[in-house]
Amino acid sequence: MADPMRIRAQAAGDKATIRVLMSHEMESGQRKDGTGKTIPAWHIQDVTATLNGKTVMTAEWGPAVSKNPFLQFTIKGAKAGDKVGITWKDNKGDTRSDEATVT
Amino acid sequence: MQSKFLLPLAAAAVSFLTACSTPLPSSADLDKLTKDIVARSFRAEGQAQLDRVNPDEDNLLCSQADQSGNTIDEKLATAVEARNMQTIKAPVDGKYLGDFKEGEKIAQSGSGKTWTDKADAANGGNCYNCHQISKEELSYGTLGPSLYNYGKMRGVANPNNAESKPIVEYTWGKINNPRAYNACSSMPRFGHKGVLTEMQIKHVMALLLDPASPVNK
Amino acid sequence: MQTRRETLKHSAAVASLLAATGLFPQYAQAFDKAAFDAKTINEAIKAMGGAVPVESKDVTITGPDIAENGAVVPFGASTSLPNVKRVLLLVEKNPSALVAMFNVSPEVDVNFATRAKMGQSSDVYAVAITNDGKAFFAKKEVKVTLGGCGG
Amino acid sequence: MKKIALAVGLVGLSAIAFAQKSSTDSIAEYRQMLQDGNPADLFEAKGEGLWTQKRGPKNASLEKCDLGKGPGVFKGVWVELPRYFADTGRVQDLESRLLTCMQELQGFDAQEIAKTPFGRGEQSNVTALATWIAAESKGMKLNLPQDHMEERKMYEVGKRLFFMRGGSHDFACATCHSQDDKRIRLQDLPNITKNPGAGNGFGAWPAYRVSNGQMWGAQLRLNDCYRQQRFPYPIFGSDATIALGVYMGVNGKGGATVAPAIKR
Repeated sequence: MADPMRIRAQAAGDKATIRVLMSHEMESGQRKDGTGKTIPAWHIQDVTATLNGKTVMTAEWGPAVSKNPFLQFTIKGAKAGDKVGITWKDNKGDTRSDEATVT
Repeated sequence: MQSKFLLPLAAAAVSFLTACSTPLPSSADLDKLTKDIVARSFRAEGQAQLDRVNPDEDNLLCSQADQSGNTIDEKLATAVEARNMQTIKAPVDGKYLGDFKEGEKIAQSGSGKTWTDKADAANGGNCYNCHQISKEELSYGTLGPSLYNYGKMRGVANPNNAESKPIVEYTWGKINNPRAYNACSSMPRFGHKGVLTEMQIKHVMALLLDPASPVNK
Repeated sequence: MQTRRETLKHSAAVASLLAATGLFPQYAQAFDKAAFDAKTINEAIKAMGGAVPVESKDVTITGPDIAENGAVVPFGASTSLPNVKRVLLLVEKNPSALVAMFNVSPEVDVNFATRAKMGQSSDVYAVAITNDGKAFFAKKEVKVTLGGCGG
Repeated sequence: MKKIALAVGLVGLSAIAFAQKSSTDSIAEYRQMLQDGNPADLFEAKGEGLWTQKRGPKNASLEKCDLGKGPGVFKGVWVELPRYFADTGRVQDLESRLLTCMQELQGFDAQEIAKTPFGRGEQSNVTALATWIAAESKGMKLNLPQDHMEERKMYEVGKRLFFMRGGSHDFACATCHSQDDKRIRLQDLPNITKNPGAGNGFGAWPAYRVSNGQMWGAQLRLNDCYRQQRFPYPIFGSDATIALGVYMGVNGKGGATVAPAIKR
């Protein structure tokens, strides 16, 4: 199973800044292995962010997002104590969900 | 069981005896200890064989000087330069310059001779690691002097001219074996140590000296 | 200084990048036309009608002028435009240009940051797509350097 | 018309600003942009988990591991490593000491782990542990002990190794790391013979390498230096690597650590 994400959710005023690090190879599909065979693309495809269970953002990613991806965005109206959830799914169907509390 | 991560009690006991206010061993003893440690700390991998941690006389002398913070003794330097000078051979066909475009590729490449490089693959020159060369490449090192306008600044209008001969020959020698000119130069001895082939050195020569090369624009 | 012609070129570039993602059928036709040589770009842009992506100061792309390594290049894409549905990050010279697409909801600011791989120096675009299908973009040129010992 | 003139003026200005900004400034800006969100965090979290997790043939945690300040102490240990350990009779760095603990407490075969390629199997766990332990000393000042004779001898050996020219290219560590304000390509080269270079350089690893997306401990950092130096392969945790660690760390005394850093 994939390693956990690191999610930081910090409230400032009436918004919260969310910073996420995900543990993923993000293989580009452009590289070749030692025998000259192309290493197939393996990357996070879908990202969903929730605030207290309600979806606030979705994203679609290609293989050009860097390895161990970083994502930052801002949720309006989020305050300390709220729960921010992030779920990703990759093109092999592997998925990972983690949650953080806004501080 | 032989394991240096485990507890060899005897070794621990010995160490206690040598602890505290005892003065350090002599420099020669520390040199010997270093040699022993090198012998057990490296293993051969790929083309990087153990002979590479067995430095030649030139390197031994320069390492000692570097470590002491002094420059190498003048007499020794002359001897080092003289014996390195003898390794420099003029090109077999008398032609010093190749293709500057090829030279640029060699200058860009930092590969070659590491344990992850294939022994039969062409080596790079690593030139941009230490030198500015063409103006277009922003990513250049500063360990060596800038080589931008190398030929132009030295007035090389035609590398085949008689008046260009001294600078052409010096440049050839410098790339082949820089320690013929500076006993403890940091630059690799590209020809002498077989890092670059004669043909590759010609290409690098063209990069530096061909008036048509971007270096001399 | 950016000439009108260059602006049009960029619009065409964005249109073709959008089309290449396959996500926006409305740009597919524009892509085909934009693929013509420079002489016909003006006509191609005209033919795009409302679908012409417009460079806009209300869209912002942040990123480094020079990336020390193409494997990780940080970018931010944001806009102050209203009614934005999606924000795209595109690297023109990547094998597939679309890096990431963010679907916006009223609960989030239209301001996203992530990191992209870049195979070589390239123009990078942030494109905001509004609810009515219009596209506005900002462009940034990023130089990718070769670092380290290179071995 | 006026509007256009103004716009042109602005474009002109920014073009000049760009031209005046040196590549070095731009690179500094790039590095700054990466500071927030260092993927080393992911490895740090993993390492923290591994410390308390019961693992290995003995199904034990590492909570009794002595990294130099007594069993179980992990805060502040890293800025005093490498140091002499009486139980093994050796000067050890963080990674080789972790192997001792994994063998003694958890029953792993330290030799086996030492032979495992970086990033694989238990080696990747050692890196994660080292990342977390280094992070627990973040901002503290390097303060390697030099009281024990073995520690002082290792400093002297490290110094000799640092200046040892060899390999196909005649490179020594000192070729790149004994002068101020030099760079290789666009990367600044710390002068490791003194501070601030020694503290900045030594105090930055483990670091996340963006070029390959890997977490590198000090052992791998040195390993790759030797690879680029065209030397043969330094054995994991060997005395040569530890002596160099002592030399760099002692030279860096008083330098504040930034590990785990993010590097090119």
